[in-house]
Amino acid sequence: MEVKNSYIPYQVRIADKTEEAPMVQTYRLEFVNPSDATAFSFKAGQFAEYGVFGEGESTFCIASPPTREGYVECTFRSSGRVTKALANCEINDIIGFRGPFGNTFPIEQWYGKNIVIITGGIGLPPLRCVIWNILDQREKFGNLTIYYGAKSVADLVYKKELQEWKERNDVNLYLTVDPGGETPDWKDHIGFVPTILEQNLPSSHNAIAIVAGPPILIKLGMPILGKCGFANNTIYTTLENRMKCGVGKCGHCTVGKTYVCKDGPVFTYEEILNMPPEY
Amino acid sequence: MPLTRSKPKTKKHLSDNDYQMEQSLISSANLQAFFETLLQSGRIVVAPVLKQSGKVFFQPVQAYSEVATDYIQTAFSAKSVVFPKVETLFSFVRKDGEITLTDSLNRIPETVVWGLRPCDAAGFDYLTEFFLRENPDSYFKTRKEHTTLITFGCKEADNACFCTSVGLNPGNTTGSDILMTFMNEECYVEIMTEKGQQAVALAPSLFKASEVRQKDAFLAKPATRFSIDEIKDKIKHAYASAEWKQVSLGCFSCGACAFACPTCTCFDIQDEGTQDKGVRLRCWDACGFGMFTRHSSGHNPKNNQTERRRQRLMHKFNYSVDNLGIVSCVGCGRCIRVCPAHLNIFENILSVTKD
Amino acid sequence: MSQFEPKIVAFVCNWCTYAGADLAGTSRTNYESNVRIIRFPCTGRIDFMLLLKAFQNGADGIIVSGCHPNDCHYTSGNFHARRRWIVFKSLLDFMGFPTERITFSWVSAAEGSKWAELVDDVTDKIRHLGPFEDFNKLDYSLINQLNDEGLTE
Amino acid sequence: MMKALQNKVTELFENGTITLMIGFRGVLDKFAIPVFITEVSQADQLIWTPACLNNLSVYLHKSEVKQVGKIGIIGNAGTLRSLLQLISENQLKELELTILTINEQNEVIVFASTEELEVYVQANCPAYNPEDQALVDKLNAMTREERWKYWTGQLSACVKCYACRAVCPMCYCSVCTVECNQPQWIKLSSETEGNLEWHIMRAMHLAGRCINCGECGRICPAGIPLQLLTVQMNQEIERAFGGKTGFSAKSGYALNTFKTEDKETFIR
Repeated sequence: MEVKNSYIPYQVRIADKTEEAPMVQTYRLEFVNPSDATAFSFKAGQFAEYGVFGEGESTFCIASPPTREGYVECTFRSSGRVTKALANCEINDIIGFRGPFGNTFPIEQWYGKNIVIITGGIGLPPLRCVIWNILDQREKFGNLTIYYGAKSVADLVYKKELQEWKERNDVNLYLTVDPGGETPDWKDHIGFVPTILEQNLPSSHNAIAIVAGPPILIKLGMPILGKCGFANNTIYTTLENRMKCGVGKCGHCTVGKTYVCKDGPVFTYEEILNMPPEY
Repeated sequence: MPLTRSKPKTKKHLSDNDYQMEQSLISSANLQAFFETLLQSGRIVVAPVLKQSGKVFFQPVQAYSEVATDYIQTAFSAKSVVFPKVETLFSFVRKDGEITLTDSLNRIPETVVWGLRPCDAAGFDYLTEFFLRENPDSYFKTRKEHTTLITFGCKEADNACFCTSVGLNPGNTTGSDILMTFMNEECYVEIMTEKGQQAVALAPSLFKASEVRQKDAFLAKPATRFSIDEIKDKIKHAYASAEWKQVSLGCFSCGACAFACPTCTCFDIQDEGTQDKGVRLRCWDACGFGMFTRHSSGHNPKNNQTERRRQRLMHKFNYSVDNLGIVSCVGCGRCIRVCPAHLNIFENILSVTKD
Repeated sequence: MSQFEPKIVAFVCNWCTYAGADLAGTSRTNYESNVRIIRFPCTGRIDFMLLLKAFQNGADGIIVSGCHPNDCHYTSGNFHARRRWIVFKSLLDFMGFPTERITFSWVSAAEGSKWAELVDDVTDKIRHLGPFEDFNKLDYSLINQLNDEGLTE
Repeated sequence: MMKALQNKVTELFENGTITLMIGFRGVLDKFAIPVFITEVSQADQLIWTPACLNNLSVYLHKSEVKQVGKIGIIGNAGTLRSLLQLISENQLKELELTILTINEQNEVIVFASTEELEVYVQANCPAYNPEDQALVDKLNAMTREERWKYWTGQLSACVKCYACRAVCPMCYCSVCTVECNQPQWIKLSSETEGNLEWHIMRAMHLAGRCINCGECGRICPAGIPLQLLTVQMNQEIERAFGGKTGFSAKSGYALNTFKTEDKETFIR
């Protein structure tokens, strides 16, 4: 049987390039040959390997929702060799795209439930895919609460969409910046995301929660949700670990016996608890 | 709401070898003729060669005289035939905005590995399980299909060998296409697979028919260090043992044990060349290195040597059992011989699993 | 067949040799154009890895030149460089690298003609030596190919 | 002789001079393996045989070892010279650790001061071992092409496991040039060209600092005689600038000082 070579990437063209925050970019990517575009499909929570030929590959989640056809978006901060090369690419440049990899958020199982989303910094892009996925079929879900914060006002990503979500009446958004990161005309909260979460505890009745972002946020956020009644298997997170192959072979992303790229990146808090603390 | 996750299909244990085909005999003199037939057949023959440093390496050879005979084990395993230290995944050229990728999967030569030990051959069996069972790896698959493994039973073992402790033995046939055992002036040949038959069919006149023979009298008897079943369930709760720190204090965090090991499969993907013309390479990597798990933000989930050495041992004796159903250590003892501090894997396993 | 035109890379210090090369230019002395000049604040800043990188990226010959001893703008840069070159040249020679392809020299800001002569000499020498292919001819076998010839007892 | 060593270590534990002893213990009656003794009861594991070849001073850089407190270390010739070179490179404060050795007359010696260590090292430890000297001379007698064929042949087998860097007490940089990928100084793949670059860089960064304990060549899994590179480097430095490494606590580092009258024959 013909084995698909999982290391040959799709070729994608950079259709749009927006600067979200200092050193943080969002790329809209379109497939170079149309047969790939039709064959390609993914679900919320999956990630991909974005490669600049000659520099290497980097791992980010697919930030655009699966309900939007014809393109995929990704948001990344330029910190290493590959992400800096990615940031220097121009519109219409061709880069490599390998994916989709990993398991998905079980969005179908959340119909009729309230959704609580807690994230920080560039933890928002993987969950933006979930948020738009929910907003595109808004009537199927209960109320949607989002807690999002960043170091400073400039570091908030998707500023236009945050504004849009604020104005919607079916989304209540707690926006915050770390103390000292606010600007004079900043009207929203000031404080770390876990403290804002503790000041406005969400109700756990018929609700699920998603926590994503830097490991410190996961380690602080999960116990708070536990305190206000969220069962361990109703709290989801997406783990970020070093990844190279994306298909569970290269060994970089292991946490105990679990391969974050193949068995994750989406895990319930219950699964995280019986994994060794190596993430 | 359990998430979708593949259940590990339990595989038969490494040492079950119920697919023996047939057996025959070849005299030691005809062995050289058989070797030369393989050479003339256009295949690349990789065999152990003794080097001035006193170590023995697998290396392509052109004549039977180069092949080393009285050695216990090679320094590196033969996995580099199917999982090379550096492998080109594809090469790319960028010309006026268009990128063309070419991979060299169609140019992989037919290879014969001569002079393997039964533990190495069992290592190939594990590699096949690991690379081909889920998300099959096309590079490994092509190389493995073009490789024939001819194994020789061990006449003697040194005190780093512990294959009998992981359910193998010096006469085990798992993974080999042909297993030969020296018996005085002759070689008892067990042909295990079609590839083995094709190799023997190149010079059928050299082989004589033979009844099934007992090999034990002609094989080495390495000491059994522990019972694998006992270790398998004790290691489940060995993660928090205080012994890990003591066991890994001597570790230098280099990659020698992982690169010499027949069953270590970790790798890194790196690009070389410029953005206009270059290659994407797959190179060996090792969980012992500090950079292996380091995020670009500097956060490192395993940032000291205790955690890294624990990952290596837990993966081989616990995680691999949960994920693939088989222990991923074949007891060849290379990691003990090659380690600069001679850290001892079975002594460490015993000390972290003692209650 | 067109004659082989060597690529020469020159690592020069900004205060003396670069100024010397500048003087050669302003006084219209013409010299071989195969040289590509890379300017450094001081010879002390020229790292030995840069020489290897130059050979890897296709250089056939290298000139490394800076201020005469005691003329260094930073007083001791060229003294440190001299020690480094002595040790590096002996290492490359010990490993069998063709060190005649690397020329070390002192050229002061006033020695425009010496610079022109140096470049002509080096280009002529490298033209005779031919292109530098030792790096591309290295074997890329996938299986360990450790060969032992040369040191047999 | 081992009983004397064990008694001395027990005595040092009891009078509180050391809380951790780094030494050797026998394993599989063939290998000598480094051991870290923290209680008096374990002192009887200590052995001293010709198989005790590891250079234990490399463990002094490990944070897990440093935090244990007052350290005792037993050293063979290579280890003692490394300790002196580390002191001269300000990596070890004067005698913050207790250094032991066993001399030819099988007596256990505990060094009271660095000067005593210098005197002992100058009297008992040869700078280069004879086999390396013979191989270096043989290589220098070969033609350039033969040496190039020899070294590229040897280095083609290097798999970049970095054991040579891991066992070297002089390789204590927090971030090694190999781990820097902006720019990618050294090719990461273990092809011959990348291996050549790596070993040239390693030899240059150890020139004038390495004390020729020979561990890098002894433990190389591919059996490459790496120690010859640094033996040649140190002999070249001795000829050109004078001075030997590892024989005094103030020997400094040849490539970060200079003399105005350094001699050379090739600069035009």
